[in-house]
Amino acid sequence: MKLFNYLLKIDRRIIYIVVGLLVMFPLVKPLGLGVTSGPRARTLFEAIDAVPAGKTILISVDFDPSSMPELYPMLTAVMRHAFAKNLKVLLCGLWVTGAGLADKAATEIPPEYGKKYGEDVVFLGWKAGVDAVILGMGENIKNVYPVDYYGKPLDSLPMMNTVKQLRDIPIVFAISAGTPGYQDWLLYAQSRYGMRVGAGVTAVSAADAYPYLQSGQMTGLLAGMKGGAEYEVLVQKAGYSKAYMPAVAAMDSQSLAHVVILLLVIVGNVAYFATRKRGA
Amino acid sequence: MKRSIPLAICLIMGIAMMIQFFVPHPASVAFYDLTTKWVRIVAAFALVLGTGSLVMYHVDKLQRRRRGWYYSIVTLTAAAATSVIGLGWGVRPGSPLQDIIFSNLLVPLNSSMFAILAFYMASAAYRAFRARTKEAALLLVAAFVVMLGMVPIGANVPFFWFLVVMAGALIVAGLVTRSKALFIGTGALVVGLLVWLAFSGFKVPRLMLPDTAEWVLSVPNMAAKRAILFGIALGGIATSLKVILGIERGWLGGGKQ
Amino acid sequence: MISLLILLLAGQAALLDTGAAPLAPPAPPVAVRAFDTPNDAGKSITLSWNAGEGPAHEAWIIERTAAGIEPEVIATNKPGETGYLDEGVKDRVGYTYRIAAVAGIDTVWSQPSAPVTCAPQLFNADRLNILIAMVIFFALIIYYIETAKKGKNLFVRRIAGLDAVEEAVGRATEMGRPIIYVPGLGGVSDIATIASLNILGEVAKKVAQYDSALLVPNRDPIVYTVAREMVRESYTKAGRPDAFKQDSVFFITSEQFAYAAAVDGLMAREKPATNFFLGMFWAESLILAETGAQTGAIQIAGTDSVFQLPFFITACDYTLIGEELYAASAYLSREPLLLGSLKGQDYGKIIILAIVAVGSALLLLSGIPALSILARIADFFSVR
Amino acid sequence: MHISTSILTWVAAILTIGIFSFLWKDNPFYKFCEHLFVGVSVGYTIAITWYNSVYPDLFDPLFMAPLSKVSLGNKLLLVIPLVLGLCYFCRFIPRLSWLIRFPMAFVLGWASGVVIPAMLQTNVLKQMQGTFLTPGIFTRWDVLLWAVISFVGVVCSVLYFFFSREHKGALKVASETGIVFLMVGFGASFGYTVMARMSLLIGRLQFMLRDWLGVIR
Repeated sequence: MKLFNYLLKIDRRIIYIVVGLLVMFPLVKPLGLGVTSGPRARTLFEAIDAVPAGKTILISVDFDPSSMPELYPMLTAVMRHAFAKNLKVLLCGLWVTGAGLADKAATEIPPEYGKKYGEDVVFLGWKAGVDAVILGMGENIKNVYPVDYYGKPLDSLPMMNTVKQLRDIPIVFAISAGTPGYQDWLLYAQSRYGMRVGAGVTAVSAADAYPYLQSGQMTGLLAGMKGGAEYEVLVQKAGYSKAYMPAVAAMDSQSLAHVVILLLVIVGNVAYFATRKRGA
Repeated sequence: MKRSIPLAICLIMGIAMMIQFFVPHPASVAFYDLTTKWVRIVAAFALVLGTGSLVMYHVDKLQRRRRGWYYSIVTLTAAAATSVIGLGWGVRPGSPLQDIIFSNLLVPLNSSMFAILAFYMASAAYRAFRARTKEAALLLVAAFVVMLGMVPIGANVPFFWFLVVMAGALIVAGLVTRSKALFIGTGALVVGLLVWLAFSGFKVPRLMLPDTAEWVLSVPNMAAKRAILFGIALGGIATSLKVILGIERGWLGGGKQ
Repeated sequence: MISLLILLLAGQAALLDTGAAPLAPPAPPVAVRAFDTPNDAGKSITLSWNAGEGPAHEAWIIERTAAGIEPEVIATNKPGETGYLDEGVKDRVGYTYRIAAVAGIDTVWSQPSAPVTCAPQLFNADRLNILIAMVIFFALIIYYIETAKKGKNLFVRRIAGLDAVEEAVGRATEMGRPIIYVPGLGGVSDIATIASLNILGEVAKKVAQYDSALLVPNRDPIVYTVAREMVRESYTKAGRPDAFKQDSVFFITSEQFAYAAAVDGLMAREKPATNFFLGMFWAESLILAETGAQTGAIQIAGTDSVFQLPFFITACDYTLIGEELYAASAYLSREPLLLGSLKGQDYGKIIILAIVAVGSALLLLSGIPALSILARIADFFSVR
Repeated sequence: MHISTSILTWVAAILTIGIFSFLWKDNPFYKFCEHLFVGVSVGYTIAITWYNSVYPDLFDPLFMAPLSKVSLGNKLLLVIPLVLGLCYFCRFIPRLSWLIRFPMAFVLGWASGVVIPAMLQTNVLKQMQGTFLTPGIFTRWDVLLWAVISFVGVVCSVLYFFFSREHKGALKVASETGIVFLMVGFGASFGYTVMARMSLLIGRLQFMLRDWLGVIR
């Protein structure tokens, strides 16, 4: 029983070091565990894959840089999928702190597929007022965004002639780290303009999205970094992209981290129950 | 007078916004837009409250030279510098506020604050998360299923083997503690596994961990979250109604004037 | 003229080749209906029509006329779309519409629709269900608060957690070690903080009776002042106003993680017998619960933050889950406001469950063809 | 292994190390970073609030815009939120501190009035509609089973939070079933929260190893 007492008295810093090393190791030397895609990611993938070429999909960037590790890979994976299928991508955002991220994606991803700004991708930028923005876009996008994020009038962008209002857009993929986020697109865009709403969320709020999936309001869900990795794998398997997949690269560490937490709980409990019977 | 007018404002605004929800008339829509803009403006001024008390707290700490007063200098200068840079050179991405301060100061600090929580999680997992009660044990098992089911390592692990490991842990715990309840629980689990094995023709059942995790999320978790949603909604509505009708006056603050 | 001839010949030639039926003109649309779009802010008319029997057509043309204005084609629809929302109209002006089915060069017009004027509505009938729900629930809350105010005895069951509270305070007295009560990191306006302060009052009363030590570290200055008054009042109620120590309730800092670290230090130094974590908590709940568990203290937590409950449940001996915290404070304080809204919410839940049960039964019955009308019940709960 | 040469990446890396040093021991470097964080986030909020709401919604239309763009009537209307907003400043003047009740009353009244229908709409009616058992559940045995289990789960979990009657007899069985569902629900949230914290840690380590030290791709 001395072992159990020792186990319980281990200094927390040793645990920190063990966890730190175990999480860092696979980043340097990947274990290659591979990622399998779940049903929720496939539903979203099939919904976007079914959009006919030439049509436009809307991506709403509603998160800030501190949720980048979980949500940014989703943005790049969906954009690569859309461009590989010759879909046009319209970007907007309900978080002011997300504007920089959408701008970064709108400049880095299109060149990979030879797509030009204004013809294949447009970033509308951020506007205050959540419901007013969505409802406004439902009636006429130009009323809400007379100019795009870079100050160019929408009339000068050829792509915007094919997209006047939300009814012209089959699906919106809302990537949200909280509120405002996918719930606002469900509340205002889906019920009123019949748009299909897919969502990408941080892992913390994933469990709370299931009531909306069950009621049929939502078309697919990507949860946390794992959701991003699932979509990256789907896009790569379909031959749409050969780009580096940051989320997949992190999955080995994620696996190891979860196993570590599991073992820590089990060992901790066994040691606790052992000493509790004898000791206190 | 100092109480009745604010209570009257609160009552009028509350009732007006509730009625507005049901009236699609353009006048009502205009009222909604106008008040929304006003609230956004007034709420922006509320920032004065938060910032004001923070600044006063640190200035007071500085004047009294209380322990760690020099850190207050850091906070005050950082707040002043950032707001001056932000107000001076604008907030459009590409401005110094966004490119330098936000991306290289705020983001690393903010995400590092959350990242160290992963370490606290690990040490709490080892030293605090105990299956003291059967509810806590059930919670931990459900957490294990979800955690393993969500990552590649659990992708091709049959749920059957997971339960076998759980049964093993229960047996060890049972032997160590000799608690009757644990023996009954373990016995039931082992019998259940044998029946399941028999049913699937003595081959390991094909149900994989990720599918089990998906089931845990979309059936029991969904039902529980929906029940909690009802509770939160009814609680929120009751509180808001009490605020509007002036029954709940906590926000008026102390003092009887 | 020649071009027309060639066209005709080409048309005939095409026919001969494919042997298709002669290109008869398409059938005009039927049942053309135009009505003021309901439940809106006016300035919009909804059109709907059905395709007539007969050969296929390539498109619909929608034409609008009004008294004294030239007829004007406002839209062309693809064959599948037999409806249109016309939002380019003014209120209180009579409009009539005609729809045409177009195939090649033939355009066959429908009968003009009856004249229709549009106007904003004063009540959105789609939201009637929300209005009914609101009225029911308001009635419940106000009724129970009024009955509670009249002093009528409203029964609230004793929350199991309260026995744990009593037992924990008793344990601290036997062991002669202090109790640390953390009223959460929320502000005065948070319901969980108000509930926590009510329970603090009760705990302080017991502490005063048993004359054991109580420490209340605070993160919010306003909560700190209210907590101090709460504890002083409890000591006087317990008949020992002199035993109240001024510095047992104190303010530490308003920064989240600094507060958590300071309370950890307090726990390590004071080695309390019992820790209470009741109120609003965020990510620092982990740090508090873990250090507390290390010191071997009995820990009782209570919060309505769904994200922190899992950690408290596994790290503490007893946890008041969400609304149990409110029920405990209502039970202890017997305060009419809390009792009234708690009872109102309770019966609100019963109504929700009753409707869900009855509704499900009826909807299942609607599976029988004869009763299929019952299926419309579900629409009553849809939301627009 | 090509270490980054940009000063800004180095600053970000040093601040990350500063925050992580709290794991070892609370130390001045950590205290500096934490206080810097509080200061920078306050300054950032001030700048963002000015450019995204105070200036475009109040300052520009009221003071800057010519009468041609914003009519006198609208300008007078804007004076009301301005006055209400300024009342917040009285918080720090002891004699006038009761004035902050006016803007609070306005915002609290508006928010309470808006939240009640919205909550009923999204959290009550929509979720009730999702809970109904419809004939559609008879398509397959597992769809039927899960639908019934979900239905029982919602009913029992709600009954767990029923306080007007002692939990005896049928109510006791219902609340004990309810707690099982609640615990599984909390377990799911626990699992996802662990995943989220780990993802953020991995994100930080990827920054340190890739952008700063250049050890990985």
